[in-house]
Order: sequence, then structure tokens, then C-alpha cells
Amino acid sequence: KPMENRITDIGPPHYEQFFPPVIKKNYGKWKSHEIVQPGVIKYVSETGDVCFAVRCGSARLITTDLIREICEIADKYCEGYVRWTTRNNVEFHVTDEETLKALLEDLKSRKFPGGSYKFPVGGTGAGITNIVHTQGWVHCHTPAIDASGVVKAVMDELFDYFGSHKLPAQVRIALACCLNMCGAVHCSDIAILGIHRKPPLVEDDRITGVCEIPLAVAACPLGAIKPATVEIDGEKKKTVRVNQDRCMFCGNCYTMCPAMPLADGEGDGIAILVGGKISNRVSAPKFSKLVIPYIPNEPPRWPSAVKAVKNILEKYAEGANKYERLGEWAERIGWERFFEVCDIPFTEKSIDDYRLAYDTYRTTTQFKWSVHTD
Amino acid sequence: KPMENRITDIGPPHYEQFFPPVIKKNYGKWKSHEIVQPGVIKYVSETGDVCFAVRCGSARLITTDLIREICEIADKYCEGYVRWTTRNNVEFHVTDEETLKALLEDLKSRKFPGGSYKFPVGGTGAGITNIVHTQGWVHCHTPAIDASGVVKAVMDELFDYFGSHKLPAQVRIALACCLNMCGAVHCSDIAILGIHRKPPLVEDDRITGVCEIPLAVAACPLGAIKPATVEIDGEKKKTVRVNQDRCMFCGNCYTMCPAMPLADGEGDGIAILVGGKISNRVSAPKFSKLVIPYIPNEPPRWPSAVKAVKNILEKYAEGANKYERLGEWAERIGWERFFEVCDIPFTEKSIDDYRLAYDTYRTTTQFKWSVHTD
Amino acid sequence: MADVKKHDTPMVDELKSGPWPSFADDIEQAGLKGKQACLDLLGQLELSYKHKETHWKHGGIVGVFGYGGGVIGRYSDVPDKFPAIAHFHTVRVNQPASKFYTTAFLRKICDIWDHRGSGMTNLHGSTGDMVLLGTSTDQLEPIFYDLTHQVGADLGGSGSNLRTPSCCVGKARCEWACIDTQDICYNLTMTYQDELHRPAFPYKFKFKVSGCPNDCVAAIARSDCAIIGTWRDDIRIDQEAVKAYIGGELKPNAGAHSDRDWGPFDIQKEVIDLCPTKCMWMEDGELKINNRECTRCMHCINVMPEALRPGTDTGATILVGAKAPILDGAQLGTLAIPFIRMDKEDDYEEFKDFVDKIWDWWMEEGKNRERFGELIQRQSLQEFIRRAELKPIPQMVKEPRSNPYVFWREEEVEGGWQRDVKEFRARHAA
Amino acid sequence: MADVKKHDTPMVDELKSGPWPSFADDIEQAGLKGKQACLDLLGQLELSYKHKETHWKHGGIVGVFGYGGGVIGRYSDVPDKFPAIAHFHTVRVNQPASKFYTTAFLRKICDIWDHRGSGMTNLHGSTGDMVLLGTSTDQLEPIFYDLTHQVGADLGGSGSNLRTPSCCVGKARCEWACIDTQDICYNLTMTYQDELHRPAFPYKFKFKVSGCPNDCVAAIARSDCAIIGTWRDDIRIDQEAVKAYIGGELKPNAGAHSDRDWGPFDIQKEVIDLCPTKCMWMEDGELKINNRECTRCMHCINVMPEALRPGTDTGATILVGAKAPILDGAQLGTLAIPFIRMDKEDDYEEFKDFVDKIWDWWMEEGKNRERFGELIQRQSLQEFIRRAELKPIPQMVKEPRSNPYVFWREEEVEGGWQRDVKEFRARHAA
Ligand code: SRM
Ligand code: SRM
Ligand code: SRM
Ligand code: SRM
Ligand code: SF4
Ligand code: SF4
Ligand code: SF4
Ligand code: SF4
Ligand code: SF4
Ligand code: SF4
Ligand code: SF4
Ligand code: SF4
Repeated sequence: KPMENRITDIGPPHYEQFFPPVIKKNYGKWKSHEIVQPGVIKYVSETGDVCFAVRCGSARLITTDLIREICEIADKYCEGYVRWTTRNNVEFHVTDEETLKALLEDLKSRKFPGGSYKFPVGGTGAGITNIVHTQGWVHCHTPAIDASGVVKAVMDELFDYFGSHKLPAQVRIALACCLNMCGAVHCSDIAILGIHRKPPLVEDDRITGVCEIPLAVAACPLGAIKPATVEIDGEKKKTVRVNQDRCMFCGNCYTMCPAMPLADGEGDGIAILVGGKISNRVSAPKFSKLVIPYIPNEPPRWPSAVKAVKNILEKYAEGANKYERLGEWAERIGWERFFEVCDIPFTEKSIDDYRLAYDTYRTTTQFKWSVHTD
Repeated sequence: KPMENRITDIGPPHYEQFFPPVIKKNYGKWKSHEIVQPGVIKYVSETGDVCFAVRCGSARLITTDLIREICEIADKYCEGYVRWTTRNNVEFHVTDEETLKALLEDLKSRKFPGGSYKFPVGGTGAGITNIVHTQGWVHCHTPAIDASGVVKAVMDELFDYFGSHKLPAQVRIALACCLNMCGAVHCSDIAILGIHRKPPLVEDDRITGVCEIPLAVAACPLGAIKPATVEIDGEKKKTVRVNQDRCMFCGNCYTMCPAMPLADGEGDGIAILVGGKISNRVSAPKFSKLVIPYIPNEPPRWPSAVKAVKNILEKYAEGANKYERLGEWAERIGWERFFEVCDIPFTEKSIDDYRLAYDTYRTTTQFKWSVHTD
Repeated sequence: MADVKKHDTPMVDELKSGPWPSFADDIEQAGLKGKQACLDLLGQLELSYKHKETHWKHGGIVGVFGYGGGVIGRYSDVPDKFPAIAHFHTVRVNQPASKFYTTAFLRKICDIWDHRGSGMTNLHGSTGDMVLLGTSTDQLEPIFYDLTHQVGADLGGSGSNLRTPSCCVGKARCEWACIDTQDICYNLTMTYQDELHRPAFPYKFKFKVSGCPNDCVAAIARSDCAIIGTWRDDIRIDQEAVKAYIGGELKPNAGAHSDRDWGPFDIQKEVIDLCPTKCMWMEDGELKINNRECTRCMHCINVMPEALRPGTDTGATILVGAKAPILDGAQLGTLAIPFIRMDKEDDYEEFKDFVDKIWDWWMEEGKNRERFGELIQRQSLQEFIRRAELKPIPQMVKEPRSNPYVFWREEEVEGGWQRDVKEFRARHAA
Repeated sequence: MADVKKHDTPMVDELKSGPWPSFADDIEQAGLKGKQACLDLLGQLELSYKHKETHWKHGGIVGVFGYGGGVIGRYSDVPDKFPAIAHFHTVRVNQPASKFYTTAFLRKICDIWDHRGSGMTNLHGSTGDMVLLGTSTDQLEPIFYDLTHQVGADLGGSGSNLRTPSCCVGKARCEWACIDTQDICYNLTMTYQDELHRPAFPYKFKFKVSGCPNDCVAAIARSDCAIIGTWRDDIRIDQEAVKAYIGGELKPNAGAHSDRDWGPFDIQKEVIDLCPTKCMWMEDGELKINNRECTRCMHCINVMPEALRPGTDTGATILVGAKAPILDGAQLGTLAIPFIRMDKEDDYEEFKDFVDKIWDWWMEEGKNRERFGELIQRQSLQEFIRRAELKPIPQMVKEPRSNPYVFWREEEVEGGWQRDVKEFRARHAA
């Protein structure tokens, strides 16, 4: 009888009931903060109150069992309160150093049977934090890659940077498993993007049953889809045909029409984009730029992609100035130098040919000599 | 009998025969230069030779009489050689200071009956130089404004800056009498541009005789022109109709079809664009940007346009750093501040809505408070 | 529990090692404790690792009565092999603003989800929802009932409607919040419950609220309407603290660079020279700011949080149109309103007026699946300004247009557009 | 001369006053000496000043036998009032490279023009030609005959052909010329006489040659193919001269700022800090440059011409596609070849090979009235690179693309594009 006494449109629970007492009391009164160690931020209020936020990495794809374990910890140290950040890290709040110490020790001690930390502390300051990511093969219908698996592989390799402050500035990594880019892949320091590379299949025998031909045709931003008629078992059926040479694998047709799948084990893979940012600090927000057009899918640990990400991160760490975001660094040294320093082959795939392409052409004689001109 | 002994494709005379001896001898051997006074540049060669170039303003629209006068001067002081610059100034070359002095005095003394200088010396360094311009009402069929008249009016007012080095950097002014922009109006520090503001007329009774309808239709970049049929004296005639609300007055239809004139005494006028540059010095070449969308045509001396140009130039002179071009200054202080400082009302006309418009939208929270937000 | 069936998952198992929290281990543990869905999910993931292709069917439309969103339908395309995840819909639960929780609340969610779902979640989804991952169609109404009745929670958005608004931690913990991000987020969510639950838009629409230009909820990149805190008056300076930074007593950027030796703090190099507007200088040992030239980028404040603070005359900058690349290419938010008061007292009336206007325009003119930013691109920023009844100001653009293709309206042009071609030809022989 | 008729031109007369050379006065003087065309031109101009409209008809096609360009046809639309300019065609005479002249040559031109034309000229046209302004159709062949026979000159370009190439003063007078601009300009003009005189292109095509990145002929903004000198090795430094600048003995920027007191020269502020790549510094009183990071912007050289000079391993950077706004919007030249030798010895073979390739592409694919840069925009920079047989390099772009819409070719993708939908469905139930 779920329809009885139905309540709708009540909206989310009011946030205030979930504030720890120190947060509620000092709401709007915070005066300053200090990251006392990676993952631990101390806040001081105008009232003199102090609050430590302890930030822990999380796989984001977590079970109720793990949530219950988080609750257990929060009950023990944090008066039963806990929070998640905008990048899916877990934050515990304590108000005295002793509890802080105990909490940190406790967190460190908790591991999964396979040996991974349940609650690694970090993600603050000039380091990397949780990778914002999406569903991948765990839930979505359009992915070109997995999400959680790639993220785990990358974070294992970059783990050290999560728990430390040794980069020139914060580095935000994001992953999206298809061009829909659920998340902020289009504006991240390093973006891992799932891409298709084969034009959609067309299921002639099924298409009219599952989608409207005009919608499928209209779905293509490049007009590569045209209505067509085929004979199946002597019967004429309406369907579509794809001008494969005009397809740029955006997947919008499949979003609109289930009879046009793109996914392909051999064709799909990863593109790496870099240099995006969101904050308005120093330079304006920027889009990420495509620097590696394709890396094959290599489950379960995607070694080539992991290596590529790490390489870029480390070259950045070596070369950038303090406070300089990855994209600011690349712009300062010049993109030709970026490709050279990171030893990434430049291909025509990195040249824009979409709607605003002209604005990315180089229209000056200013350029640097590099391996490309040597 | 001009067809007898016909010679064709001989190309221009070879440049070398026109080099003054000192130029010929030191070709490729020049070592350095110094602007000894506005309009006079001293060149020193590796051979030890010296050459002074004296630059004089010119209306560009000049008569053979004036050319003969130039020849007379060149014969007297310059062994019969003279040169024009890429911006239509006249240059005399001498090799010793005495001749230089005599030449300068002579030049200064030559005036037209109305009192204007025939050969004002200047145009070098951090000043203004000749205004690159076009035909205007003196020769072209598409102009929205005159060229020579406007240039004369502006240069009269800015004359002092032609013969001096008091600006922060060079300021290049250009004028084009229509959107075809014959010249470098699209990349000038200050650009004076003739614009139409009424959609083309259509001469139904004449159009098929003077142009091909499909070409006229295809001419419009916005697809505002459609074929149509009208009845004239009971006879059906093919013609075109203009969707006036989609017209942006580019004039391309008139270029393709004489039966679609745009010119209109009330509607036409001047737009001012600023901040373009061409050299690759410090910053990359830039386009000029539209800051005053419309100033009415005010022959013969276009006082409002002259005032607007002078105002911008002087505000720039006050505010810019040494070596800073006008566009670099505007970008440094921010365009909101540019409009404020120059006291130019900002209108929606300055907002791009053409093909690459998105790239000009402000996509950051970074902005300055200005009169516009006060 | 003896009946749970673990699949052979050699590849997925490799994701248990390494230091970063292993979702594989977490899920397997839960599975081994009795949740067949967990084991089947890992099994199907293994198959995806083998085929390098997803094994989920193209989404199906499922939901709860009267709502047009909040549930994403999902079915396995190998249901015979993995029957426990044959149906595997997600339920998007609207998170509390800024994602603080009590353990009591969370436990109740867990109870519901263990009972009626797979026990797997995303905390949180990219938009901000609590994403409950994997249930079957028949459980949807009961889940909704339990959520509303037991924990006072409601569904979030999906489909062509308002999406779940979200915000940064703001005043709850951050000294820089210029607006009350939580209250704004909550207020908008409540005001627009209908828009959130009943798709009536051309496409999705997102609000995100950041307390300052650091934009910790990535509003400028991910929301059709970004509300970002800012201030109009001067940056507050504590000159003593400035001196303490210079003297090395305070750590620059609150210690964000602690694990590398960047040398002693140099206020000139690290703050003054990096200021994008170069509006700061030292004078007689004091830090000076020409606030009129400051663009409030936050850099100096970020570096010296004990010494500098945003002003106190606060409000928000509104940017519109951000979105991911599908289809016209990605957009960052375009500055629409440089400064707007965000007053709790008047229920954000001014802001909501603005929202009404732009939604009216979009609902009237927007094509199917056309994001708000794409409508602006198609019909022009000018049209947006007119429809939103704003004043065009230079702050809306990076730079003025460089092409001369200006649209004039007839009423702006002396004499109008109606001309007599005969008269023209009287002056000008053809 | 008594029969010349001066019109009443009160407005035009106002342009005689003021210091800048008055075209009105010049033309009137010539007219009063007997040239009715001059007076009629001023009369018609006066009428234009009254109507604020041009009084020239839409161009007519006139020219000389066998040439498709070089003359712009022009007729008055008030010929009755101004009969001497009823026909008023312009003749574009190809200027000598860099526009040095002997007075002998100029006088002959004047003689021809006084005899067969209006006596009015533009020295020079925007493209670079000597523009002889105003003659009638019957005079065209005689003028052409006189030009070719008497002064060894030929017509310049107009219409859909190669336009008259032009160049900066270069090695003739400038110490920075990295290429022989005159010789290149002359050589190209001679090589492509056919293309210049006989329209065979989709639209106009312009070459311009500047000796260094200061680009004194505005090649990067005005030519479909810009040839701009540059160098590969190090900037030459004379440390003594550097010291002289620092010491104030030499005037910065060769005296370009002489009429204003900018204070004493500060090499740090005026040179090192303004270097766009920040690749310069002082060390032990010497100026150092990390040449690998230098982008050869010319700034430091411009400021200290006695101390710094371009390197000696010189060649050109080639940029393509610049044009005015009609129709797709203005374009600046796009970097196509970062460095190419420009060798007189081999007749610029490598460069001409490049030209052949891009013209082939344009003539094959270009639409009517489509400029080369518009073809690149329409078919992509990639296609340009392929057709020009270049290697894609990052120097061609400001930044890599930010949208992910990459075109892959079938042969690049493992397994190709032919797939069996049945096989797919065998793995994935629909
Ligand atoms: C907790 C969180 C807000 C929340 O509501 O959850 C947060 C909290 C803080 N941010 Fe943030 N930011 C948070 C996401 C972001 C994001 C959004 C994102 O990454 O998706 C951004 C924009 C990212 C970008 O630019 O690409 C962001 C850009 C900043 C910046 C600008 C840094 C820069 O160099 O550009 C600062 C200033 C700073 O770090 O000095 C900042 C500063 C801060 C401060 C210092 C603010 C304060 O006084 O409380 C907080 C601790 C910083 C730290 O972790 O080192 N926060 N911050 C988010 C933590 C995410 C996480 O789990 O890792
Ligand atoms: C004579 C001429 C070349 C020619 O073949 O005719 C020329 C000659 C010189 N130019 Fe130029 N430039 C000439 C047009 C240009 C142009 C093209 C234009 O204006 O249409 C430009 C690009 C304009 C732009 O950027 O918008 C140009 C940008 C420069 C620059 C870069 C200045 C800058 O601040 O961006 C320099 C370097 C400097 O002045 O320090 C330069 C430097 C020079 C030097 C110093 C080169 C030399 O050593 O001989 C010459 C004297 C400079 C002076 O006049 O102060 N020349 N120069 C042109 C004179 C035009 C005139 O009559 O006024
Ligand atoms: C669950 C979530 C990803 C995640 O793992 O967190 C998600 C999942 C999907 N998104 Fe998304 N989007 C999610 C946040 C986003 C975001 C980020 C955000 O909201 O801040 C974006 C980028 C911002 C934006 O809106 O532009 C985003 C941009 C898209 C797009 C591209 C829209 C565009 O205009 O470019 C699509 C395609 C579509 O709508 O057809 C899409 C479509 C989808 C669909 C519904 C797949 C589809 O083709 O219809 C995905 C369902 C996956 C599944 O099976 O569970 N999703 N999607 C996020 C929502 C969780 C939540 O409610 O909290
Ligand atoms: C005479 C001259 C202007 C001047 O006063 O100096 C000129 C005059 C005309 N130009 Fe031009 N253009 C002249 C240099 C230019 C330049 C500058 C340059 O070449 O460096 C440009 C900009 C650079 C470029 O090519 O993009 C230029 C861009 C145009 C355009 C726009 C082309 C475009 O692709 O955007 C047109 C329109 C057209 O071709 O239909 C045009 C068309 C015209 C026409 C033929 C009018 C027309 O609609 O057909 C003009 C004839 C005027 C007349 O009656 O005398 N003219 N034109 C210049 C040629 C003189 C010479 O040969 O030396
Ligand atoms: S990015 Fe694409 S594949 Fe990944 S969750 Fe979003 S829509 Fe699905
Ligand atoms: S994938 Fe995109 S480009 Fe290719 S056919 Fe489908 S909609 Fe068109
Ligand atoms: S700018 Fe326009 S009106 Fe002026 S000369 Fe060129 S084509 Fe003619
Ligand atoms: S002026 Fe331009 S936009 Fe207007 S109708 Fe003619 S071609 Fe079209
Ligand atoms: S956006 Fe600003 S106010 Fe909000 S958490 Fe980040 S730094 Fe604090
Ligand atoms: S907030 Fe940014 S712009 Fe303002 S003073 Fe600080 S660093 Fe400069
Ligand atoms: S472009 Fe360079 S080489 Fe040519 S004149 Fe100008 S400064 Fe000299
Ligand atoms: S030429 Fe330009 S980039 Fe090179 S060192 Fe000089 S100022 Fe720097």
C-alpha cells in the first residue's frame, strides 16, 4: 500500500539538523583556517571555537556496510555527525586535538581484506584529491570505459600525492566514461575521458520499434544520419544510415535511440585532457584540452592510462611555479613545450575542427623551437 | 594601334634600379638606426655608411602635380630617388646632415594655398602615422562614408601627434569606408569604419537584367535573401525579398548585385573599433574591437567622429604604460574600465553575436566594479 | 547466507590490492555477507572487463507515481548470468544542502537500502544526490514511501527538469562564504519542487551555489545557473597578520604547500606579482590594495587567510549557461548579473524574478534537448539580456565584438527602413 | 584653360584648412590648372557631402585585352553634372618592390597620366599598387601600351586572381630583415604573372612579405599567405651596448619615446619584465637570454637595437588565410610553416612547392568567392595540413582542442568499422 498517505514534494531534509554543534554555533562566524597536516584542517571561529575537519578518501561507490562503519566512527569521535565533500571525500569533525589524534589513528588502522585503506586521510592543499568520476561499466549504458576501476588504478599510483602537499598547486583529476561528461572533466587539471571510435551500428530490424526515426536523425549534430529504407525478409522497413566519415563518435544518436549502439571492445578507450580549472584564482576558469587522443582500454588496471596521467603530473610538479595550476603552467611554457616536456607525441587529433576551431589556431609568429621543429 | 607590338606579363620594374646608391651599396648591411627627431631616422651600416630617411605625411590621394613637386625635391636633395612607405608616407633619403637640414627646411616651407603643409615631417616612433585608408566617395561604389575627407579631419586634429613622440607606443589608425575593410582596419589601434544601417533596396524592375538571382540569394551570409516574384505592369517578374530583421548590413548582396543598393544618407555612418595590432611584439596580433557602434556622417569635418577618436587617443596616452599598445592597455585595465575611462556608453551592439561569439562572453567571476555596476 | 554465489572474477580481484580504498573489496565483502546483487555486479563487471564493453541495456523509463524523474532505469543485458541485477535501477535521493548527516539519518537510509535495494550506493552522484544504486521496479514505490515517511527525504532530479541544486560548505565552515549557500540551495530546492519533479523544460537545468570565487562546487562549469558569492567593498586587511606572513610566523596558503621547500615566503613574488590586476603594493611596511581595480580572484586571500578577508558588503555574481560538451561544445557560465543581493529576508525575490524570466524565455523558445546555454548561443546574448530584462554592460563580455556585423533595429535608424527606390534612383542614375 | 569649370564646393573647401596635407587643395589646384576631371571630382564629392551617399555606379567590367584584372571600372551616376568623370576607371600599376622610385620613372608615369587620365592618383593603394585614378575606357589600351613600352611597368591584380604582392623595406634599409623581402616579392610576382593577370582562382589571393615579426607590411592581417622573416639561432648580444643603454648613453627604442619624460631607462622593467616568455635575465652585469624559450617577438631588439640583433640562421615563418571580415569574419594568418629557408639560389623552390599544393587544393575545393582562410575553416586545419603535406605540430595552434569531437579514420581503429550487429547482440541482449 505505498500509495496510501502518500507524501510528495517534501524536498530534502533541512541541512541544519545535520550540523554538528560546533558548526551550528559558529555558522557564518569562521575566521580562518590552517591545514595542520594533509587531510586535517583546523578552523578557528570568531567565538574562539575550534573545529578540525578530517578528510578521508572514498571510492564513492560504497556499500551500506561501509556507510555503517563510517557511522560507527562518527558516533565514536564526532557526536554522530559526518559530512561528504563536493568531491566525495568523507569529512569527520572534532573539536579537540586529543580526539583528533585518536580519530586519525583509528582511521589509519582500518583496511579492507585486500589491504587497501578504508579511510586514507588527505586530499587538501597542494596535492591531489578524490577523482570526480561517473558510473562506467558499473551502471551506465553509454560508457566507453569503466569508471571505478580506472579511478582505483590511478589513485593507487598517485596515492602519495593524496596524502601530501608537494605539488605546486592543487591538481584536480576527473574521469567521465563518455562524452556526456557527467562531472567536471571539461574543466579539470587532468581529465580521463572515455571515447568511442566506431560509428554506431544500426539495428535495422528493431529500430522502428524502439525509436522514432526523425529523432534519431535530428540527434546527430553533424547531420551524419539519414533516413533510409531496407528490405528485410522481403519486407520494406524504415531505418537510418550513418555517413561514417562524418561521424565524430559523440554518441548522441545512441542516447536518443537504443538501436544504434556504439560501444566496441576494440575501438573504445581513453583520451587524456589537461589544463582545465574552475576556480577564478589568478586566471579565469579554463577548459581542459585534449593532449592524448587515445589509449586502449586495458582492464583491470589500465597501465598505459595510469602511466600517462602520472607522467603529466610529475612533469608538472617538476616544472611549475608555486601556486601555478597545470593549465597555467602549460600556457606559460607554451603548448609546444608542454608536449615536448611531457614527451607526448603531438597529433592532428589535438587540433580543433569543431565550431569554434578558428579561435584555437595560432595567429602569430610567436612560437618556441621544440622537438617538433628541430 | 595599341595592339601592335603588344608586351604583356612583364611584371613590375625591378626594384634595384630604383635604390639610391647608399641603399644599393649597403643592402643587407645595415647595423642599427636611431630616430634623431620625429620623422627622421638615421641608419648606420656595417660599412660605416650613414643614411637619413625623412618621412613626410601625404594625403595619398595626390595629383601628378604633387608627384612632380616631390620629384623636384628628390632631384634637389636626394640624387633623384624617393620612396613610399607601406602606410603611404613619402620618404626622402640623404647621406649627410647638411643636406638633411636643408631638406627639412625646404619641406617645412611648402604649403598648399589653403595653408596646409604639403610635406609634414613625422610618423615615426611613439606617435601616430598616416591613416591607412580607402576610396570613400572619391571612387568606390559601396562606401558608407567618405575616406579622404574623414582622414583629413582626423589628421588635422591629431597633427601634433604625427610630428612628435609623446604616446606610450605607436598608434596605428586606419579607415575603411565599408565592411569590406580594404586595409587593416580589422587590426588597428583605432579603426574608423563606414557602416550601413538600412537593408538593401531591391529594384524589382531591373534586377534580372543586372544580376543572377541565385547569386544574389547566395551572397547573403545569413540567408536573409529569398527569391520572389512580383507583378509589374501586369507582368510577372522574378526578383528577391530581404528579410530585413535578419540583415546585418554587410553589403555583400550589393557587391554581387547592383540592383540592391544599401547606401543611405540618413542611415550610414561611422563605427569606431579599437585595440587591434599587427606586430608580434610582446603580445600577439589582435583584432580591433567595436566600441562605438554608430556616429552619424557629418561632412565635411565629421566633428563627432574626430572627437571620439581624439578622446580615445588621449585617454590611452594618459593611462598606458611605456611600450603598451592601445589594445594591451585596454586588456590590462579591463574593457569595463576602458569604457569608463573613455566615457563611452556601452551598448549591446558591442556584444558579439556572430559565429564565434561564445568565445567573447565573460566566463569568470573576475570583473571590475565600474560606472556600469555602480 | 550459504546460497550466495561468488563468480570467478580474476580481473576485478586485482583491484583489491593497492592503497586506495577498493570498491571491489568493499562490494565483495558485502556480497559475501549475503548480498547476491553485489556479487552479480562484480561478476558482470568482470565480463565487461573481458569484453571491454558495458553490459547494461539502454535505459528504461521507470519511476514513481506523479514524478517524472529521480529514478534511472537500468537492466542487465546478461540477466541470465546475473539475475540479481537483472533490474538495477538507481534512486536519486536529494541530499541535504552541503551534505552534513547524522549517523541516525544515514543508518535509516542504509536500512531502507539493505531491505529494498542492492546495498550499493554512490555517495554522492556528480550532481550531488545520494545515489542508491540498484533496485527493481517493484521496489520503487515502497522505497519512495519509506524515504518520505521514515527519513523525511525526497527524490532528486533526472530527465528534462530542474536537477538537484547543490552548494559548497559555505558558512558552515568556511570563512570566505559571501552568501548563505545552504539556505539558498535549500530555498531554491523547496521553491522549485514542482520543476524538480515534473519535467516541463526543454532539457535539464542545474543550479549550483558557491560561497566565493574559489567555486568549490564547480558551479561555473556545471550549472545552467551558477550563484557565486562576491563582495562590493574592500578586502579586509589585518596588517599585523600581513607582517606575520612576511616574517614567516604564519604559513602561506594555510599550509597548503607544507611538504616541499619553496623557500621563505616572498610577498612580492607570491602575492603582489601574481595578482592578476596588479592592484596591490607594499607601502611603509603595509599592504595596500586598490580595491576598485581588484577582480576578487581570491588569490591574495587564499595565500594569507589570516591577514585578508573578503569585504562585508556581500552578494552574488550570477553566471548562466554552463554545460558539458554535448552537443554544441562545453560552455562555462557566462556572466549575467555582476552583483545581486541574496537576501534570506525577502526570500531571494530578486533572484527568483530573474529565474522566472529566463525560464519563460527558454520554455518558449528552447528546442527539445537544448540547454539554456545553447539557447543563448543560438539566439544571442543580446536576446538573453532583453528577455532577462538586464542592462547590457561590459562585464558580460571578455572583450567587445571584433566583427562589424551589428544588427540594427528599424526604430534605431533615422528615417526607418522604408525607402523609395525611385527616390534613390532619382539621386543616382543606375 | 579658361574653359575649366569650378563647381561651388563650400563643404569640400572646408577641407583646405588645417595642417594636414589637403587633398582638396591639391586637386583643386590641379583642376584650376586645366584638369576638368579634378574639378568635376570635387564637384561630385560636394554632392556626396550633401547627400551623404556615394555618386559612383556599381562597378563595370572593363580592362585591357587578355588581362582579367588591373582595372577597376567606375562610372558617375550624375554624369550630366560632371561629364569629365563620367568614366572614371582606375588603373592598378604594379609597384616596384618596397616602393623606391627614381624621379625619372615617376615623371614618366605622370606624363602618361596627365595625358591619358585625370592626373589624380593614390600613392599607393592598400594592396600596394600605384593606383591611377580616373580614366575612360578608350584610354585603357593606350595606357597599357605606354606603361609597358615606355616605363617597363605592368598592371597589378584585381578580381579573382593573385593580387599584387608587396613587402616591407627590408634589407634595403632595415637591420632586422631576416629574408630578402624585395627579391622574394619580385620573384613571386614574376613567377606568377599568369595567376596575377588571368583570374583562375575561386577569389583573390594575396602574398605579403615582412622581413621580421614587426611585420611592417601587415602581412599577418592582410595576406592569404604571409611570409615573415625569423631566425633559428641565438639573438646576437653586444654586452657593451647593453651597458650603454643601462647607463643612459643610448636612447631606448632608438629614440621612439623622445618627447615625453618616462624617467631613466630601466632594463628590468622595460625589457626583461615585458618579455612575453620571461626568458631574459641579468647576470654579473650581462644580459642573458635563454633562446630556446624566446618566441622572437622583437621587443627586446626593438628597445635596444644597438645591443641586440636577430640571429644569423634565418628564414621565414609562413602563415596562411588572413583576410578582412567579409564574409565569415576576419582572420589573422594561421601558422602553417614555422620555419622555411628562403633561398634565392634555388629560386625559393621549397616555398613554391608549398604554394602549388595549397593552390591545387583551393582551386579544387574552394567555392566561388571563398577565400583561402575560409576554405581552411570549412574543411579544417587538418585537411589543410594533409593537402599541404605538412606535419601537424603544436606550433600551429594556440592550444589543443577542448572539445572531444575527434574524427577517427577507419584505418586508425583496431578492427575497422565493419561490425556485425548480430554478433554485438549475441554478447548484449537488447
Ligand atoms: C570541502 C570543499 C568544499 C565542500 O563543500 O565540500 C572545499 C573546501 C575548501 N576549499 Fe575548495 N573545497 C572543495 C572543492 C573545491 C573545488 C571543486 C572541485 O574540485 O571539484 C574547487 C575548484 C577546483 C578547480 O579550480 O578546478 C576548489 C577550489 C579551491 C581553491 C582555489 C585553488 C586554486 O589554486 O585554484 C581554494 C583556495 C586554496 O586552496 O588556496 C579553495 C579553498 C578551500 C578551503 C581552504 C576553504 C575554507 O577555508 O574552508 C577549504 C579547504 C581547502 C583544502 O581542501 O585544501 N578551494 N575547491 C571541497 C573539497 C573537495 C574535496 O573533497 O577534495
Ligand atoms: C617604413 C616602414 C616599412 C616600409 O616598408 O615602409 C617601417 C619602418 C620601420 N619600422 Fe615598422 N615600418 C612601417 C610600417 C609598420 C607597420 C605596418 C602598418 O602600420 O601598417 C607595423 C605594424 C603595425 C602594428 O603593429 O599595428 C610596424 C611595426 C613596427 C614595430 C612594432 C611596434 C610595436 O610597438 O608593436 C617596430 C618596432 C619599433 O617601432 O620599435 C617597427 C620598427 C620599424 C623600424 C625601426 C625598422 C628599421 O629599423 O628600419 C623602421 C622605422 C620605425 C619608425 O617609423 O618609427 N615597426 N611598422 C613602415 C612605415 C609606415 C609609415 O609610413 O608610418
Ligand atoms: C549519475 C550521474 C553520474 C555519476 O556517476 O555521478 C550521471 C549519470 C548519467 N548522466 Fe549525467 N550524470 C550525473 C551528473 C552529470 C553532470 C554533473 C553535474 O550535474 O554537476 C553533468 C555535466 C554538467 C551538465 O549538466 O552539463 C552531466 C552531463 C550529462 C549529459 C550531457 C548533457 C549536456 O548538455 O551536455 C548527459 C546526456 C543526456 O542528458 O542525454 C547525461 C546523461 C546521463 C545518463 C542519464 C545517461 C544517458 O545517456 O541518459 C547517466 C545515467 C547513468 C546511470 O546509469 O546511472 N549527463 N551529468 C550524475 C548524476 C548523479 C546525481 O544526481 O547526483
Ligand atoms: C583600391 C583599394 C582601396 C584603396 O583605396 O587602396 C581597394 C578597393 C576596392 N576593394 Fe579592396 N581594395 C584595396 C585593398 C584591399 C585590402 C588591403 C590589402 O590588399 O592589403 C583588403 C583587405 C585584405 C583582404 O584582402 O582581405 C581589401 C578587401 C576587400 C574586400 C573584402 C574581401 C574579403 O575577403 O573580406 C572586397 C570585397 C570583394 O572582393 O568583393 C574588396 C573590394 C574592393 C572593391 C573592388 C569594391 C567592390 O566591392 O568590388 C574596391 C574598388 C574601389 C574603387 O572603386 O577603387 N576589397 N581590399 C585597395 C587596392 C589597391 C591596390 O591594388 O593597391
Ligand atoms: S559519463 Fe557517460 S557513460 Fe559515464 S555515467 Fe555519464 S552518461 Fe554514463
Ligand atoms: S555518434 Fe554522434 S556524430 Fe556519430 S552518428 Fe551518432 S550522433 Fe552523429
Ligand atoms: S572599404 Fe569598401 S567602400 Fe571603401 S574602397 Fe574598399 S570596398 Fe570600397
Ligand atoms: S546586407 Fe548582407 S546581411 Fe543584409 S541582405 Fe545583404 S548580404 Fe544579407
Ligand atoms: S567556494 Fe568559497 S565559500 Fe565555498 S567552501 Fe569554497 S572557499 Fe569556502
Ligand atoms: S583578490 Fe585577486 S585581484 Fe583582488 S587584490 Fe587579491 S590577488 Fe588581486
Ligand atoms: S618588418 Fe622587420 S625587417 Fe621589415 S622593415 Fe619592419 S622591422 Fe624591418
Ligand atoms: S625577442 Fe621577445 S621573447 Fe625573445 S627574448 Fe626578446 S623580448 Fe623575449
